[in-house]
Amino acid sequence: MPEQQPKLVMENIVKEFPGVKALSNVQLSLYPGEVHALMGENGAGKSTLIKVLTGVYSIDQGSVTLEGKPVHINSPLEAQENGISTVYQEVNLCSNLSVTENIFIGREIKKYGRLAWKEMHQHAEKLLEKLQLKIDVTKLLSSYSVAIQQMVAIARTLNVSAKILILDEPTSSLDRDEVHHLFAVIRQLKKEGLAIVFVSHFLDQIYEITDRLTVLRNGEWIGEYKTKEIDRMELVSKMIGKELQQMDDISSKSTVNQEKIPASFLKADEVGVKGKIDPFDLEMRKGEIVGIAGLLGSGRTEMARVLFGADRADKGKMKVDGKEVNFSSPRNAILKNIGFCSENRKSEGIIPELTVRENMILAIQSIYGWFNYLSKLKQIKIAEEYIELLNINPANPEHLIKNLSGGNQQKVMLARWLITNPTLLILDEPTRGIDIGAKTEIMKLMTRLSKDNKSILFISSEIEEILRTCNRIAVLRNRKKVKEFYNDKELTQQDLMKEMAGGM
Amino acid sequence: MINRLSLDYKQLPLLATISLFVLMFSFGSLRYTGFFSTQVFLNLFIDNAFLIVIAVGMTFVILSGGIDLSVGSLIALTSMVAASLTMEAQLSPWIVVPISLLVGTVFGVVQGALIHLYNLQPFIVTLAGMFLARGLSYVISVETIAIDHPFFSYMASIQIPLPGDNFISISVVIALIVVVIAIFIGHFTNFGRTVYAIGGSEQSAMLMGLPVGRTKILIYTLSGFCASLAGLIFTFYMLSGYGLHANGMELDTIAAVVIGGTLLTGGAGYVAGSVVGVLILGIIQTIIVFEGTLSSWWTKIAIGVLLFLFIILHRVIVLRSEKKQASN
Amino acid sequence: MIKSMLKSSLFWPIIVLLLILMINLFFDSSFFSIEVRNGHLTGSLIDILNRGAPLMLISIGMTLVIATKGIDLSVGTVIAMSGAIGAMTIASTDGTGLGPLFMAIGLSLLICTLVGCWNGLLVSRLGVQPIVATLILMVAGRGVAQLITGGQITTVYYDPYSYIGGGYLLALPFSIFIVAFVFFVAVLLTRKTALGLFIEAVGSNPDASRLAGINSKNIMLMVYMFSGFCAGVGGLILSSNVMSADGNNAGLWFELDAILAVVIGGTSLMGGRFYLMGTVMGALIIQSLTTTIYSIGVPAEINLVVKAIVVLIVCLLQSPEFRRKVFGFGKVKRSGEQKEREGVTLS
Amino acid sequence: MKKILEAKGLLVLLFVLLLLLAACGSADESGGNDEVAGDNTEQEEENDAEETDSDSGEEESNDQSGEKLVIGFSQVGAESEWRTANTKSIQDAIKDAGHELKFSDAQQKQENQIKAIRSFITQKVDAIVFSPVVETGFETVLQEAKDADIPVFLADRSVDVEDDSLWVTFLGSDFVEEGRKAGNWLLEEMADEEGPVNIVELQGTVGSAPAIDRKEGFEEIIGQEDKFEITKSQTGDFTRAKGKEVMEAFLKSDGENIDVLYSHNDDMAIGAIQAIEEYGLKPSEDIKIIGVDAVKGAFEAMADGKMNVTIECNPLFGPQLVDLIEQHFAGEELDKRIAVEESMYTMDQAEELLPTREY
Repeated sequence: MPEQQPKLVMENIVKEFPGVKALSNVQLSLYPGEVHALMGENGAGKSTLIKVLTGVYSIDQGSVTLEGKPVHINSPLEAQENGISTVYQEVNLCSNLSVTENIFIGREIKKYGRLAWKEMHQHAEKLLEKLQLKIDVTKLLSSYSVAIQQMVAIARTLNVSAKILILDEPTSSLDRDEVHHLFAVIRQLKKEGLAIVFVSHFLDQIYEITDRLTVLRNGEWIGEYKTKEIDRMELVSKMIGKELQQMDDISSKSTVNQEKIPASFLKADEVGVKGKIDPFDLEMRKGEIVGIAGLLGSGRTEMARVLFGADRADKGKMKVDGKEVNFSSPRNAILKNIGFCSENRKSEGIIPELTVRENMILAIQSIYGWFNYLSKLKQIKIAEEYIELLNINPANPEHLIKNLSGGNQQKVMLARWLITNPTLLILDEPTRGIDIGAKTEIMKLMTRLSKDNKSILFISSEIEEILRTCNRIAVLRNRKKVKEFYNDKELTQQDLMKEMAGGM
Repeated sequence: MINRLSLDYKQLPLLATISLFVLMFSFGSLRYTGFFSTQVFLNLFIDNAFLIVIAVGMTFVILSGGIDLSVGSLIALTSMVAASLTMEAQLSPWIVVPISLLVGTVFGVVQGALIHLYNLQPFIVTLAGMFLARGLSYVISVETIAIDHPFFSYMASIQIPLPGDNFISISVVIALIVVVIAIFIGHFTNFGRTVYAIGGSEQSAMLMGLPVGRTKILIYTLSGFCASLAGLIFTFYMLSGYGLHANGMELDTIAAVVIGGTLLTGGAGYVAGSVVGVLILGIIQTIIVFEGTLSSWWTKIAIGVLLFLFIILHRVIVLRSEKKQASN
Repeated sequence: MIKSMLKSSLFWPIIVLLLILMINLFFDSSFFSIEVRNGHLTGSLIDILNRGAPLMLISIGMTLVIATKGIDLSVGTVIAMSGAIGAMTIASTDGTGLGPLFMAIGLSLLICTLVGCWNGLLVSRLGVQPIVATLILMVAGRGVAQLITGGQITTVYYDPYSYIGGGYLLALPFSIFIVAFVFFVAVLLTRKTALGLFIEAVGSNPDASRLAGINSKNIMLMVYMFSGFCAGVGGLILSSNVMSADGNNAGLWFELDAILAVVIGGTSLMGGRFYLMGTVMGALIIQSLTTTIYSIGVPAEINLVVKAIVVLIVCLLQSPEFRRKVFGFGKVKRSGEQKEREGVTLS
Repeated sequence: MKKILEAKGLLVLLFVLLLLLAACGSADESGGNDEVAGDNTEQEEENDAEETDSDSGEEESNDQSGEKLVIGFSQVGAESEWRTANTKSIQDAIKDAGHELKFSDAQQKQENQIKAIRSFITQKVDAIVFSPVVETGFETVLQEAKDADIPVFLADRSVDVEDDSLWVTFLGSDFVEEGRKAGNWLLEEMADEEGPVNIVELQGTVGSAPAIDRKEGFEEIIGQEDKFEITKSQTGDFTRAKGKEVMEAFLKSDGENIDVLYSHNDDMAIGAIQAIEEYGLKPSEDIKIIGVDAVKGAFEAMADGKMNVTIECNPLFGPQLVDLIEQHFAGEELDKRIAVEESMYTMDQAEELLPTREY
């Protein structure tokens, strides 16, 4: 492949934001018919690089050559005109438009000067069939799940005669089958001669689908490798910049002494919300990590939300510390020492206009109430403490959180809850979309908390993580709790997956 | 393939608005003699033709998540320009009409450009536009300028007969043509769909490579043009130019668009809904006139109460559909 | 040093305010002079403060509403209602002693706060968009005010009432003290307690705030009540000033002036960060502009044109894009990028 | 099946809303009654009018006999004390004469007024009374009224229409004349003064007919002598608050030089008086004050010696108007222009007249 002329060459790219050097001297070359992975921790500059390539940001220095000709891409529109299409990490479509419109908007099919809806609907159905998706394309995008929305976003890019396709974490909200479909499509597109940039935190997927990879770290270019020629440990160490041993620090199985049943903290008895989660029983004990395994849409987030009072239970009883409670708002739950880190960081987590410090102290302050205002000095002290503890970058408590990378925002969210010192901490996909280093830190933190006699409810798409950290594991399927396992030596990934998939 | 008859939840507010109009009309017909006639219905169009036109422009602005407060003042400015050019400069209507239409259009372009290029908030820019347009019409003249010109008189007085002794004015025809064109623009051009997309999420629209900036400027241009056209219709209706014309009409327009089911947050709504919204405002006034004994303050309170009921109804519909969607 | 001054949200409003005052000085050399007359300090500057008192009050209330991503269009009619209630209360009593005064103040402030409460309930509990929710009262409220006064201009024959808007304390107009007090209370509540943080959090991301345990509904309810209260005080000052209640005209277009003052002061209509001091500056800019127009004899018909131009200039000066393009501060960046970086979703 | 249920739910909802509408319709009515109830005797008549409203089918047959007329009245709005007094006078006069009233308030908007008149035409009223918001732009709708054979009476303000067959008569004040009266009073008062006499003027709402005409009439008279000069002129929007604020600004810029204040209405003058007092001057002595309208507040001010003169602009011409309408239906020819009886009141008369003022 490398003997061919590269489709795209980016050389010595520099991009600065006020106070931050997001990219310095970064290189990237793409060849037709290859899948190229962009690797790096959060904040390494992957997203920035993609945004530079797609014209969202302008570059401060460096050159971009497309098919041998230097180009200046100044807007997403120009990028598309140059054959560069992108599917972003957070679905960036218009949920108030129909599926067809989302696929075609900007390059609609016209007939006699008007939009030809019938043709577009048919075409959209065909495109989605390619992704093995059969849905009513006239319905609003918002009436479909995130996974389907992601597929629509991919279908949108398939519709253009793209030369370069950028997939920015396309798989993070897809389940196994959907990933399979996607890979099939990627292989097909590869055969057609497209250059594909693929970003993912799942190493398995990187090794399965990509040909070459570029590693970035802290905005700097580390190197370009053939996927086959670099092994996992080496890759990871390139990404995080040190030899990796911490991974093994986490005990491979539960640490809690199971002979003595720990004190119960929260007990849910036939709790359910109509249309969201069927009535379920769940007991959370102090010092225990309980995992929830289930596919997207299995009701795992809904379960977390009802335990936290974000959705109001319309059935069943809940007891905290033996006393019956009825959470009508998250506030009730927080006052009972429960914390909840939402999977939806952007819309339900961060307060974009506020600083890192203010974001961190928000929950503890809401417990204290208005009048008991933490002095600014105290706030800064707390913020600095957690910035160090969680290794948040940049380490400035007065930085606006919206200017932080996704992974660092996630750490701030964790800090917000750790500060409240909750007895039960509900973590909904805390490791999604963040790098291995941070993942490891988060899991270490969970173990430490459980040793502190805290109780943790851990939701993750990665079964391996759940198996490694949890004492007990509840499996959800179709908005229903179907099984609960003790995580003993015999339990394997296969056991869990069987329950998650069901009927096997 | 697609079940066209099924009730899509996004159309429910529109359906509710239409049903409410029908109900109010029947309510009036039962209560007052002489209410139930085609002419009463047609008068709603004759008396509100200008409001329909600005509501159409405003619908696009609100669909994109913006707002345009300058439309009422632009009507006054247009009427003033038309009147002074006709009466004082003695120009032919062939020159006056295009110039008048240009006034609002230019205003719209400038407002749109300020909003887009300097990232200013539409509320403030169009508020300044509102002051400016009204101020400029005072600068032309503080007095009303009566128009005495065959063309304007003809446009004002011509009645297009309809079967059954009824008639409509030429303004109604213009307004209906505008509505048809607007529906076409909204649903069958890429400009229209881009407006919806911007209203849904401006950031997404930009990342999808849509011409966000150009479209935004165009939206305000369109609204300015509609305001000018409405200003001309208003001039036909009043046969005069006056700086106090259409005072506060921007709020009537926004109320009509909201009653018509368009969300002020953008992204959802229909041009047709706004037309029904205008008709509902019209019918409230008609009922109050037929009632004939209400003091002016009761008019205001009644409109407030009705606005409240509409909003509650819309909330109920939206909440229900959200629930329904959640349970799917 | 200069750079941090330029960055401050107060910089441009202050410059514009000074500019307007300078223009006055040019036309009238005694503009800045303050003299003692009848034991009261008088002078144009005092006058601007005194006349601007209602607008400052209402803008302070409006700032907090706008910080929660809301807007309160009803303040103009609340002013009319407040004056009407105050005047009618006094008219219905015998008018001796201080009893009627406190009754009038108490009753009208109570009702105005309740009106704010109604707005707040619609916005926070029913989830109605603020602009629509307050539009209801903007329309109906004036009708109510007219209903209370029977459409008449009701004159108050009760001297203590004039103290609210026309009295003097320590040689300064009493209304200035009212504004100072409300401003002080607002600053104290928002900066010395966590209320300000909560308001900014709710305005910036309501869902996330709820999940962080903030009772965002109550916060919203409270800011609308506060806005109603401020408008009530402003209405009393205005009504006391002319010793009458006018349901038709009192407070007409005040909502727009108040919103302008807030925006000129640097608070974004998109919610989030708010600047009370900036708002006060904004209100003063608007008031000194009005006074300037009156005193240097700008023809009545171009008042609005002048106002529009000043508003545009202030807003443009505050736009980072404009400053970069015109003055060349920093690098020229496209507005699209700016928006993307700030994560603004204009919806 | 589910869809049908949904639709049903919606229907129920709409039905409830209809009920609410009906309820609030009647609530408004009863509210309207309450409002009038405050004014003692009228309540019963109001009720009568409404009862007949419900079976007006029978009434209509009686129309031509001249017994009972249905009169549509479109008022400008409720923008001032003067206006509400005017509205009440006309409403009461029509009801007292036993006619049925259809009242509509245009809220200062011409378009509302045109709508109201058009609606009167579709309701087939016997006569239309209206006070135009502005002078121009009523040709079309007046023509429609003429085509429908409905006589139109103009009250208070006139229209600028060439074809005077479109209306029966115009009964109202002459604003230019009011301005002249004000000017003449000043001419006399200042006859001995050397001059220059510096006048400040508080204008009404920019563009409104009274503001334009009162300014014109006043300037016409004082223009006769060179010693008069209008040094400042600014709008006070006809309101007290604005009047006071503008006067303050005037005083600030050249307080010592102001000899006369001419205000286009009494409300602004009253506001200005407060400003003058606060500034430390004596109204009516240091500064002569001329107002227009002759509202009660002006009499009170004059009685206190704070105001010199007010030119009457009489709103209480309801009975005169009803007489004219009845004369018209009796077949009499009416003049196209009938003036309302008005005079001018000075400080000396104020005290004795104060108790007799109704508005």
